[in-house]
Amino acid sequence: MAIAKKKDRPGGIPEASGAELLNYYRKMLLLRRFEEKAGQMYGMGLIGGFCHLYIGQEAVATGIQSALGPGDAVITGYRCHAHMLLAGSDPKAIMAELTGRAGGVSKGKGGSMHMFNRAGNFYGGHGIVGAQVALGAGLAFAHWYRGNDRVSVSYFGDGASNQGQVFESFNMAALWKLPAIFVIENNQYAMGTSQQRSTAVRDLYRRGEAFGLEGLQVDGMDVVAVKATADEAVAHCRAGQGPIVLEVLTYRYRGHSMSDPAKYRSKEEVARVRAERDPIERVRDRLIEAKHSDDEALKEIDKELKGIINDAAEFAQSSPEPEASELYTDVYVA
Amino acid sequence: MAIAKKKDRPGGIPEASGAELLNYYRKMLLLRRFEEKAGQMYGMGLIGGFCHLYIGQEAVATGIQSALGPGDAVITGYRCHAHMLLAGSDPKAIMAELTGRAGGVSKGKGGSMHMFNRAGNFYGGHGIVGAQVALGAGLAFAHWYRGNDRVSVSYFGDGASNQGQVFESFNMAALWKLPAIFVIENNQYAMGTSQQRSTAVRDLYRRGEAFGLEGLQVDGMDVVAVKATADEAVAHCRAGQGPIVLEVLTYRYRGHSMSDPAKYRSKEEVARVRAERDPIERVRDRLIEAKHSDDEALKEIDKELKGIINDAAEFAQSSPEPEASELYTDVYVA
Amino acid sequence: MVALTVREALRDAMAEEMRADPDVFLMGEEVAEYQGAYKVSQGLLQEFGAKRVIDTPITEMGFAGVGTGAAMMGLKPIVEFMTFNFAMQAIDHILNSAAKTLYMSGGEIKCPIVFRGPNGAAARVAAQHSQCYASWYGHVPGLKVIAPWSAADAKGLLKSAIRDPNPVVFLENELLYGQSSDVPDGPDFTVPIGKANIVRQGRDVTITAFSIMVSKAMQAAEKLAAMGIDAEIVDLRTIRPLDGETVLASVKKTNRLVTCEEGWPFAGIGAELSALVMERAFDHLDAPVMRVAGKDVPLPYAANLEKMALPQVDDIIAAAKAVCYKT
Amino acid sequence: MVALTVREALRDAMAEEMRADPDVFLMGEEVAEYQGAYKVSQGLLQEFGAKRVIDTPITEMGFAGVGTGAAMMGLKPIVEFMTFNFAMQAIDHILNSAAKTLYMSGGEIKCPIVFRGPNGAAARVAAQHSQCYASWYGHVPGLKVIAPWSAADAKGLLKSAIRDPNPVVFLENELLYGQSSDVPDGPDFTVPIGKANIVRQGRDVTITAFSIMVSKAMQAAEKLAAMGIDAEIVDLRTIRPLDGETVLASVKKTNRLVTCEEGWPFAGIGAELSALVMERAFDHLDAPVMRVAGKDVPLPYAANLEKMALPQVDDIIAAAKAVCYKT
Ligand SMILES: Cc1ncc(C[n+]2csc(CCOP(=O)(O)OP(=O)(O)O)c2C)c(N)n1
Ligand SMILES: Cc1ncc(C[n+]2csc(CCOP(=O)(O)OP(=O)(O)O)c2C)c(N)n1
Ligand SMILES: [Mg+2]
Ligand SMILES: [Mg+2]
Repeated sequence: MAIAKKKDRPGGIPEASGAELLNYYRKMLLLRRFEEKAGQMYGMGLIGGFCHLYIGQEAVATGIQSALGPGDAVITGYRCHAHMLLAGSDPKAIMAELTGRAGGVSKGKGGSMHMFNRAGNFYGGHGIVGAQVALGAGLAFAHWYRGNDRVSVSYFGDGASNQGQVFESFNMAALWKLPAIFVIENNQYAMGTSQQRSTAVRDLYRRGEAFGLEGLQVDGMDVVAVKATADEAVAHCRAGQGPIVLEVLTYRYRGHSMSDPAKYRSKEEVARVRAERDPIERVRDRLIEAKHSDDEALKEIDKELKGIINDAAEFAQSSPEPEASELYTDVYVA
Repeated sequence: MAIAKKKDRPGGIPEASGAELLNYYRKMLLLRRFEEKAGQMYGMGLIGGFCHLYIGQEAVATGIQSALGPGDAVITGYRCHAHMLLAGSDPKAIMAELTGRAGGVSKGKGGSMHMFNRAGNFYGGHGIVGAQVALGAGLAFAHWYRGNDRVSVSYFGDGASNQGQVFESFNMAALWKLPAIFVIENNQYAMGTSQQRSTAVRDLYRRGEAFGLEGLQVDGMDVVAVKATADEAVAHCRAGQGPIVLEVLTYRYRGHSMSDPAKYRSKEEVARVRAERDPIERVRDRLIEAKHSDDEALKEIDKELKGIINDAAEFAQSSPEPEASELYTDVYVA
Repeated sequence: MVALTVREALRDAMAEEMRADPDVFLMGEEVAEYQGAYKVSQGLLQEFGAKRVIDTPITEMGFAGVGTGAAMMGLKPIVEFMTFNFAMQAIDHILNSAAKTLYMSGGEIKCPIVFRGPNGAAARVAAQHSQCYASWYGHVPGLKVIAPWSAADAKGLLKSAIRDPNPVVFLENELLYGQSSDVPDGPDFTVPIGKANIVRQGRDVTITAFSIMVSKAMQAAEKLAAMGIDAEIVDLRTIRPLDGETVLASVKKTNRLVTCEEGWPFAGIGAELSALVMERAFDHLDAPVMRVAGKDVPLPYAANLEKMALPQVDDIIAAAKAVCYKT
Repeated sequence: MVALTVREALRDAMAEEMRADPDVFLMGEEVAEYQGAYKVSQGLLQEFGAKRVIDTPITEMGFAGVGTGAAMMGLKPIVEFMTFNFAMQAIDHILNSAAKTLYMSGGEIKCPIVFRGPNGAAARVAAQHSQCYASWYGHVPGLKVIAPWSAADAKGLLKSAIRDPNPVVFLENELLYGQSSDVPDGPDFTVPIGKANIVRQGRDVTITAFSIMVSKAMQAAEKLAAMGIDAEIVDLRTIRPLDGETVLASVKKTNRLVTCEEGWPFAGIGAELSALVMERAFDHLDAPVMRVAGKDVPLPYAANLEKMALPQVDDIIAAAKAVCYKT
């Protein structure tokens, strides 16, 4: 039986090439610029309901998605804009979903928490904490049933990791040796509940021990480390060794959702993480240090991305509201 | 953080006195004779619905209940006749519940699976697999809230130990240090599902590891060992050390319920356990070996118990059906 | 035609659809090696193997989620609940993950899944094991809800449910499993979802029922006939989408309606039918619609109380006489 | 009298009952340090401490079970669900453990527990976060179900719920939390469970509503008055036990009924009321009862669709005019 293990990989992360680093930089910056714009638009009343930003956590999805191949399935909770972008969805259509317009990825019917991209193998975007874990085990089940070597990745939070169905999913995945990677995005808070107030044992990579699931833990503010650890997890699954837990230590800079003032932690705490651990800055520093790039070139990327995001924001405001007739479509497949 | 540990206590079980052994013998035999009679009466059509017998598992509840004191709360699933008897309920009223009569402990409204005894601190008797675990954590919560040193014992099966709410309960109990003893009656089968077909890791005393719960494992066919291990668990809780898992290895001789022909295991398997591990025979052998008692005296006990059971069966058949007006009572507390 | 029990009909429906479509599989507690807690999946493991007939641990929420996730990826799971009482543990997935996702995704994600198992009261299994969920699931857009009575409908509707691209809740009845009736032969036979069936023609009063209550309504109709009341019995078969047209047409003919269900009355299927007829056939009514339903109490275990709690043939007769103003 | 928001009224109700009875405590996600996800428990942690105001992990099934177990032992838990959508994970305990146990135990085990939290649609939170559970819980014997509108009722009914020895489902509405109205002063004020309230007297048509729909019904009534239709508005307040007598008396006066609810129509509260009036005031009806309800679709996110999906003032006006045969 496998025992959960913590992998810090001191000095053991393979260095990434300049091209890889640039790729990560570009992707993470896209996510951040997108979320910043979404935050602004929420502030302007253009986005309604709940809106959960991914700012601070960019290295997690970026690193993990980079380890996946075509056909690998992905699912997450309501904090899903980043995963949509990485699945290849058009920023325009994502932003238009946030504004609830006809051009949105879900035709404006789902909003911020409910977005999907079948072609990109992204299965949502789910509002019920923990539900995506069993659904994600189901995606892994489908691969297993079809006998291919594809994996499924289910992202969920430290708070979600206390939900009972997570353990039910671990058990079934272990029993049937499903190719399921359970990624716990441990950003230390579940809304206002810091992790130590929600569980007696904070080592979430050990969550699957009772069912023999191996567990890995990685610094989620280091995209290169995340990618390397994800590679390991993917290889484990592709080799038919069954499910694996991957705890990624990360941090969200903003409130839980746009309506959360986040008074349960100090400004200093947030400032410290931003200053010392920011995943984008870290890659930026590496790029410049190793002379893979320079200030100028990186500014150029930023400018380009901002253009994409501005176009998305534009589209999201000009796209019309859904037709009234849409009220009654998609209740059933005809 | 406590690590789950297996305790076989090789040679380490304190020997029980003659009086204690006789007490166990009497209790376990009462449970068995009761269940045998219930089985007969089911066969005669006097009992309806589901009827789950405890035969083979007598040492579990007997050993554990012997470690409890006044005010300690107990809860279990549908296999609850034994727990009712040990809580001090009148065998007549239990049997009359099985026949659905006015003299039943639940006035005939609950049946075999739904029996309670508040005075005896027994909180049922629940038909939904796993529900009693969260409810039992709630009983422990009440002790904790009231600041007394009482414990709660939640019994559940190997099958039930896969239910998500079990883990949710573990987590809360650990977080709040509730005096909760989680007793897994591992009888190796959940209906027709043998344990290895329901989980990848069979060491159920380790089920709470992810939340830091200590775990003990004990031979559930040896009432003295069960009692000694339960003493340890109770002491742990009373000392304010929080919850603990107790895996008790046992076996049921009959089908899952009276309607289960139990074709999923061989007759030999059952016969072997009966011959080699029967909890009542083991105490009987000890009693006689150590000359605490003899054949004659034990027969006398059996005769007496059979008398009690026959009276119960008699009562259960002569007690009238509930009054029609009872249909509408107890829906609400007036 | 061939005489089958409802149990066999359900099994045959699954087997035929599994033969026809490799994406169809069955999962649930005791469905494989045990051959089903109520033997509905008899022989399926032997024919289709352990990858398509899957025993799950006792983790309803988990395996309902696993099934739903697999369906999102295009498989066609049949998820058996040992009884629908245990589906309460999984109901979040049935609604929030399965029923609402097509809509929330603007049509992107389909969820072709069937949730099936016995619903309502069996014999003497008391309150926690006896609930009828017809009105709960019927309440929810995005779901289709079926509750067959005859063996033919059990087979034909289960086949339609498995082929349906939407999530379907398929409510069986344990006491009907052993009942035999004629079923059309061959794998092409299906029954359309959403169509009620007039199982007895009559002029004087319409009686709606579904699942086991159809048996009781039929018995009532026979006795009513002897009293000179000619009842028309509508077997609803599908709860959602409800075939209001058939019920309304019948009521417009008989001008009287008695609704029957085993579940609790408050906001039940009878309430819905009464409101429907109120809205769309008010002027055709010669008497107010009457509801026959389970008593408004948790189901008791005692034999006499259980019988009182569940609607009986005599209750239907009394209601039919009342709406016909006969004493 | 003192003007309070519904939010403050609910908080005061809990605080007063906690002061009066040490067995009362509050548990749920974010109820303590965060002061409630919607700030309903503001100040309670500070006054009562961490043993009586308890933050739980995100484990609805688990903590609903813990609360229910504690109630069986005589404590009086208030279990907050962040919204009732998440109570679907816990619904087995609400029904099978809490609602049915008194009956199954022949009166031996009481379960004095309150399950409370926002129910129904908030603003733009889409399908998974917007369901109305009034008819589901209303369906179930053993539960009491409350859905207040005014601040006074919110306070008085929550106090009654906490004192009630039975399990109570208390359905709040997030959009009402900020609404102010007058509340009688002092800790002795309570409102009895099971009594509807006529919040506007009228002669021409009875309009029933509960929770936020009362606001919309009141607005509709004003506009109807301008059109010469004098509407009587019945705030149901309690869904179970439903105060049928008050509704029937009103209908016997106005001879017309429009029911309003935000939930889906099928087997909803309107269906129940329509069936009730059908059964007990048929001859008093001058027009068929009309239901105003949410559209039969999962709630969409888009602002325009959301508005169309939810029943609006104009829908009530149209229905009232229709039953009054005015165009
Ligand atoms: C079943 C359920 N319970 C509660 C909520 C409300 N809720 C939404 S997000 C959240 C916190 C989740 O925290 P975590 O899992 O750590 O994820 P993070 O938001 O940090 O990404 C809560 C309590 C919900 N959506 N679903
Ligand atoms: C939630 C739920 N799922 C399924 C069932 C049906 N069921 C009753 S007992 C049982 C097996 C339980 O096995 P185990 O937990 O090992 O206890 P044992 O019967 O061996 O004492 C099952 C599946 C149920 N009652 N509740
Ligand atoms: Mg978190
Ligand atoms: Mg077992």
